[in-house]
Amino acid sequence: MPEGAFFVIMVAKIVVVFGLMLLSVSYLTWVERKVIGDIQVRLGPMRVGPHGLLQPIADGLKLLFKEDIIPQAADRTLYILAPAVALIPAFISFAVIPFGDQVRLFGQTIDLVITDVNIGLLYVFGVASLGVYGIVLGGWASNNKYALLGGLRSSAQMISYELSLGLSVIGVVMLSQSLSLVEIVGAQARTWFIILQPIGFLIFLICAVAETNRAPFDLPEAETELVAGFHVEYSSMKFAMYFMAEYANMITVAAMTTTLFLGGWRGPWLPPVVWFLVKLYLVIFLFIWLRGTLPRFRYDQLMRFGWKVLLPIALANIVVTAVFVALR
Amino acid sequence: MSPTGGPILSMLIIIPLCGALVLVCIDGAREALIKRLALAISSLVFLLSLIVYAQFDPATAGMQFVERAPWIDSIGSSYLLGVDGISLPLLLLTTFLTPIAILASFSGITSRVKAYMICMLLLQAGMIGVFVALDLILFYLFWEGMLIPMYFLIGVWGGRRRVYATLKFVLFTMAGSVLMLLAMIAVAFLHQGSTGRSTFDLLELIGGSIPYGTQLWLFAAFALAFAIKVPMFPFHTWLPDAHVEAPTAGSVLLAGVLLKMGTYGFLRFALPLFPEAAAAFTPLISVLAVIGILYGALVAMVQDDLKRLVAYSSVSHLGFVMLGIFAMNVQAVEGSILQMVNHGLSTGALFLLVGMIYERRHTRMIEEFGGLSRVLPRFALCFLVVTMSSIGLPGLNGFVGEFLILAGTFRAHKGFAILAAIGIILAAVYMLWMWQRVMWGQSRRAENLTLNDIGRREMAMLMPIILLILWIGLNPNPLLRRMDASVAQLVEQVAGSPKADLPLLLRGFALQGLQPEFAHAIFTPNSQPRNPCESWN
Amino acid sequence: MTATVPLNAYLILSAALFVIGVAGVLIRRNVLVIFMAIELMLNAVNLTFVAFARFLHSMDGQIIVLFVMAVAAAEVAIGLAIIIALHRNKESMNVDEINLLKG
Amino acid sequence: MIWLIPIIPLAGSLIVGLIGRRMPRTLATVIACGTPSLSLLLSVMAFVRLLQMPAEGRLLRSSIGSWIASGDFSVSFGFLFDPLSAIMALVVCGVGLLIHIYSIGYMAEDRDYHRFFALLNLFLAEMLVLVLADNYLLLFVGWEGVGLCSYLLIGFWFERPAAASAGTKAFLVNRIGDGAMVVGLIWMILLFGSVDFQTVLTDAPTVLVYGSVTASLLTLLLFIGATGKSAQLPLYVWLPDAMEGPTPVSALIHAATMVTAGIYLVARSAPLFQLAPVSLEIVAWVGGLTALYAASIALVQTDIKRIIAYSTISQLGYMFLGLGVGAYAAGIFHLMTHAFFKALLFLSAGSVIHALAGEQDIRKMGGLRQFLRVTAGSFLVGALANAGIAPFAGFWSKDEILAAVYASGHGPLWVIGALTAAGTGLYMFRLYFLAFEGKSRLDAHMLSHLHEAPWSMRLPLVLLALGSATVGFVGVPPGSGLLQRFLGPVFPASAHEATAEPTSEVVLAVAVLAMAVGGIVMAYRYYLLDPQRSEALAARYPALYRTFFHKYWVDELYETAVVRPTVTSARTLSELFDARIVDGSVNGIAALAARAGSLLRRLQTGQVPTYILSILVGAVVLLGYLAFSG
Amino acid sequence: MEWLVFVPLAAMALVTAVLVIILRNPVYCALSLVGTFFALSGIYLLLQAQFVAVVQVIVYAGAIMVLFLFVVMLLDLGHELPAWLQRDRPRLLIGAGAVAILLLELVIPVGSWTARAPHGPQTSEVVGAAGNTQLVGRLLFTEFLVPFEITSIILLIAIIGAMVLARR
Repeated sequence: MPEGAFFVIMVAKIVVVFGLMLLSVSYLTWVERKVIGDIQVRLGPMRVGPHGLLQPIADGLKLLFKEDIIPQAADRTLYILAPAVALIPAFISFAVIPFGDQVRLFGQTIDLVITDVNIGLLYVFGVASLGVYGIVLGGWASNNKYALLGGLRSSAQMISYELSLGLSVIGVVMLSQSLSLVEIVGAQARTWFIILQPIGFLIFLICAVAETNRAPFDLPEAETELVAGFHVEYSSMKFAMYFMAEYANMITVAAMTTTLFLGGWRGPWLPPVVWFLVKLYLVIFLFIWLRGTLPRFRYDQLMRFGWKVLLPIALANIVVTAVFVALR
Repeated sequence: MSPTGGPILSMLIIIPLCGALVLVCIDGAREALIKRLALAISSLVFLLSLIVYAQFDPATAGMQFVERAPWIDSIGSSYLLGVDGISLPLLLLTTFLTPIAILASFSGITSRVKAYMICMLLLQAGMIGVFVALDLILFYLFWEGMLIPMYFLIGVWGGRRRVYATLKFVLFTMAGSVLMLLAMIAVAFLHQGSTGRSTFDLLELIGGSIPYGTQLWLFAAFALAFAIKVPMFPFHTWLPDAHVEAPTAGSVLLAGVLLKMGTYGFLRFALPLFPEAAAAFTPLISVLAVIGILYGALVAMVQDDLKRLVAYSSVSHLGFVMLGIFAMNVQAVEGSILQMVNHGLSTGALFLLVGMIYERRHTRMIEEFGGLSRVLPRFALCFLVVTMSSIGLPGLNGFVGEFLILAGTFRAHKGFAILAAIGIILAAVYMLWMWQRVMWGQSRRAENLTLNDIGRREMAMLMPIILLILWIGLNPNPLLRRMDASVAQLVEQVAGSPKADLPLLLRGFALQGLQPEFAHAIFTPNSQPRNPCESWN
Repeated sequence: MTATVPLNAYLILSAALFVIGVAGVLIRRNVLVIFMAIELMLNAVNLTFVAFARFLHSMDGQIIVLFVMAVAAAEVAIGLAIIIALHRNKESMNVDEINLLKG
Repeated sequence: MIWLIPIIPLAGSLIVGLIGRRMPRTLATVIACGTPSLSLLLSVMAFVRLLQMPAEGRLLRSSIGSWIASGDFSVSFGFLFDPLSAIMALVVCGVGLLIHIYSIGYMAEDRDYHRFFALLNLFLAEMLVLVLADNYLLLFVGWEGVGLCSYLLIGFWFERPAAASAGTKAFLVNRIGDGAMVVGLIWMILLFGSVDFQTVLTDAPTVLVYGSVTASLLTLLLFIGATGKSAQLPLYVWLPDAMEGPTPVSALIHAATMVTAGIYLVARSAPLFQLAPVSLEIVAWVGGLTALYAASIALVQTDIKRIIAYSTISQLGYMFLGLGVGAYAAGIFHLMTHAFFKALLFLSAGSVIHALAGEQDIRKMGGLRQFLRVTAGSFLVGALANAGIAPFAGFWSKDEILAAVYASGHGPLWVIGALTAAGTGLYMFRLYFLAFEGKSRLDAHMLSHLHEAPWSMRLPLVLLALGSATVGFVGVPPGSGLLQRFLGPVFPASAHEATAEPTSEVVLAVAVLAMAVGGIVMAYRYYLLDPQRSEALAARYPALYRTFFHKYWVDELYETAVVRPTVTSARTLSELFDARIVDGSVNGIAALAARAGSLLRRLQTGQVPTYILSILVGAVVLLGYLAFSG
Repeated sequence: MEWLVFVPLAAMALVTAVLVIILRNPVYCALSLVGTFFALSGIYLLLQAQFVAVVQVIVYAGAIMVLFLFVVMLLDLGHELPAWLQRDRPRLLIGAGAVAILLLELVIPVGSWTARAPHGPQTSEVVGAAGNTQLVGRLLFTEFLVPFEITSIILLIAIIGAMVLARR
């Protein structure tokens, strides 16, 4: 492959993927409102455009033009930097997630993944572990006690659940004998890992929800006690960035779930990319459903659950899987 | 391998260790069970050691029941055990005294019984290890390791000034042993230098050609460690303190076994490894031994604490042992070994007896007693036998050892033997004077009149010792016969070297002290140039 | 300029980082920052290991780095716990005021 | 079979001592007195067998087995029964049995009846080991063993402080002699490679040069041991104090048997002493001087037992005198007769004390003959024998010794012996007259209690009195009596005492007898006829009297010259040297370390950056070494 | 080509490292340190140590520095004076001198050492073929198993220790 072509294809993939992601993120807000609306037996946004389809654009414009307030006592640099720190990891995780098989286009064989790193899974975790900075820094830089508490809570929560998250996928790694996401998908040609790793899947799912700070684990922004948590001071575009980060994270996590447990882009009849998106949105729907259904945890319950329930189960899962793999 | 085919020496070490482990797992509140278990374990070890005794071949001079296994290959140290005629009596003494000491603790120890018994079993394992280890590093391991339980025995269950005493004991001993460790390493390096093989195997190291000047230094290092343990005058002051503060069983084992490690060390290591240096040091050490005999006896005479008195008497008795060892002929050395056993029995029993009246009266001051013979007739009888054994009454064990030592010493140096004979007189002085004040006369305190005579358990502790005292006194040959071959070999190894006198010794230090090869061995650990990157492969 | 970066470049970088770490320890008063400087020094060492691993064709260096990281994690956990405890007792993060070890 | 002789009393001792309290008293008594009887029986049987043998080969041996074997040295539990041992064994068993019987009555009231008999039996066993052993080391076992028994029996009434310290003193003084003896034994091993009598005594002429220093020193070391046991100058001091023990003990141990062990040792070692004329000379002089010295002290003492004790010392001196001039058989002869009459004297004294409920001061007695007829009679026989009045036993043996002294050319020693004989007559009869004759000085209370001893005490008295009167005839005619012929082969040929011609011997005997009688007459005049005159005599020579009375201040001398310096120096060593200097330097080193630590402590600023800086500098140095050393 | 990656990363590492020790606000220090870690991670990638690189991010950036931040924020530390005004000069001078020597010591002999030092079997080709992570894993669970287990015990102890220390 000529170097130029490689470069072009690379850029193209990046542009397409991130463009789509941005779009998804913005429309995810609409989806969520719609689904929640349905769950709560109401209609959700209906005014802007048909079925409120243009609502995200309107929201975006509104946030863009609102006054950007920086509190007097805030640490300006970090205050500004924090939303970006939150957003970037959310997006770049996607770089290693395969969303389709190889396709031939313009005479080139193109992998439908931005880059296949042999330690892709670790990369995702590495990047995911950075997400916490945005929240912590935002919370601290606001110089507001609610914000700080929200930030600290979130960091504690994310570090705690990251542990179980990581442990829950070890079973998958053991079964697929690889850290590369492409190969993990390849390993699921016959059986999805959700079948082989039901417990791992459940833990992963729960932890994923916690990692994204979504209900029922949305303690960092618990309105009732912390007003709005770490982003209480944020407004305008910075607030939008946090918002986007959350939804981008949701997509990433859903994509990971798909890739690790649901066979990735694999599926009969339909093209791989479609399969991938279908599974992705099913998972996202699950997230939204959860939010519409479950009440919020209390903080101590949350921590106890993470350390005393999920962690041991995840460890047990690893042991069982290891025995299984060794005997095979 | 032993005639039984089993690693019986290892068993002797491992059983108490396992026993300690078992005790760890038992609920500390079940004191009766713990006590009985500890007693049973140590008795089992004693029974096993009797097998060693029975199967020991008196005709063999070398090591028997040898066990060898690789241990720290990188420095050539191995797990090497064995007994010969020199260590066998001491091994038996150890296994014999430990159950008695444990039995003695049944009433005296009321707090932390579990920890105490664990310490006793660990101590037993360590002591046995010292007497059977034939690898320098292994020996050192046991030698130092055994300090730890003893440290706790004195430091936790001791008397009022226990912390002072136990620190003094441990630091004193450590100070000596560190130098010994250095010397051990030096010996191994020198051996490597001459043969190219790194080893700590004593049997292999003996007979190595270490230059005279170097030998002096190395011998001095070993001798210091052992002399402190013995203890020889003037390194003895830890002993009275440790004894006074230690619990009864601690004193029994301290006097009965631990002190023998020093004298044993001379016989097993210092003399055969450095025969010429040993010959050069003989005058100095003999003089110190004689001073120790007389000094210990004189100082014992004026003590008012029974335990202190017995402690100083140990200094005197062990002076005899040292004198015999350095007379370097068969009678003297056999007498010394026998005297080690005798001292273990008689002094051990003395400490038991003192412990018994201490438990009844909670004092050890001589002036508090008097006329105990009337109140405690059984006690008096036992005490009498033990006292007589201690002052060397013919027909009891003490005499045989002392007499052989004197006979051998006289052969080597008449003056020392005559001075030592004065020690025999003084021994009678302090023991009988004590006896007169404690057991005879009128009781000086009303409390003494209502004491209970010793009971069944206490008789069970004393009777074996007393029977042994009589048995060795009347028939020491079974022990002596087992020593004969080994001692003869040792004497042959050592006595062949030329004798030197004190001035020559000092000159040897001054002129030949740090010889180049010695310095080389000490300061450059490895003869090849070192490259830090070597290990990064 | 050659195509590959030589070992010495990594070593010099590592040394520079180490030195910076040392300087940090020496000039800062805040315990936390000193702690960070120590982490910096550890990282400098790690770099050396990885570089040697690469140039000596041996993975051992990388393994060591992993161990260093694990131990560093442990160290940080304990260290921070100590700092919190210190802060509770002394209300200060200033090393000049923390001299309980003074003989 | 010989070995049974000492073993039987040993068994008796163990039985009576350990379980005697749980058996009926009669049974215990039977056992306690039965064992000496058995031993006596066995001894007599052995003696008879000995007599059936040819005169030159009279020897029975028996060995239990090896005792100590180490290297080239070995010694066994071997017993030997030759004429010398036979005499000793018979005396020990015979007198011992009588004293056992006596003790039944004497100790009847004592609460430690069993202990007493156990110890008595044990003593007998040890004494028999001593006299029957076939080597020096086994002899030493008995030697120290009897010492132990003596110690325990002197301190039998240990609650009396005097008894307790007397026991200790006896043991310690003996121990000094024993120390010398041990040195002698180990030297013997070096010289002969053995301690067997057979080997040593046979090889002596080849190994030792006649008159050499070695021979002298070796024999002197043995003799020092003997002086301790046999209470000779300068180690006699324990014996008078030993009278704190029960009287049967004094009779058995401190008169008849144990104290004669030294005599036995020297006699047994005759071939050795024969090679050391200097030693023999010393033995003779020590014996002679002791005899006179002790007699002089006995003249003025007031304690009935102590007078007899000094008399014992004096008589032992006679025996050594005899040995010293080579008259070994005469020494043993005197030993034998002395055993009878001295035991008799002590037992009689014991009877008196028993009757007077413990009173021992003769100044408070007087006129006892009318109350204690048997006792007085037997005492008189003993006193006559002791004073050497013909034909009682003491006369014959003492006469033989003095004759030998004279014949060997030791004129001065003969004079000393003769003077002692006079002194003996004087102090014995002073005792007799003051205690048994004259007016009674007892108070009324005493008088009402006065009673003659029970039969068990009277019987031994009578038997011993008979013996004291007649046993001397075994040595008649002097020099070639039954005894001398029996003992003859045991002693070296050169040691057969040079007998003076019969006429001069008779003259000498008459002279000595006259002096003894003179002493008795003097006693009669001064103490019975006119007691005031004795006080006037004392007043006329106050210095002499005080010297005698205070026993030449020897106890005080030893106290200040030996005991106190030892204790003081020991105390100084303990309190100053040991605590301050030895232990002080130890603690000083520790303090030094602590001081150094407190100096070094300043390096510990507690400032973490400082520490890190030091680490850094250290790292630089270390790394520099590694980097540039190659 | 490698230089193009190396130089910016090295520069970033140095700059952020310097920032760590001169910035007054501990939060900024921590963030700078995170920057250093990232730069180092990049360099590790350059050195074909992908696994280490990622672990560097996960452990250091993701866990350790978050803890730091956590503590900084929890304790709410004030700002200190500019660093170079605080310290006594001698110490700084000694430190600087020692550090200079250290640098020399490190750099000068290293060339000669590496030339002589034995080379292992894991050339970049081998590593490329087998995979960095696989090799690390294999070594970790075979040759370095014991240290690995010990490390896990250390971590366990650290957990307990931290909990005990930080309680109350």
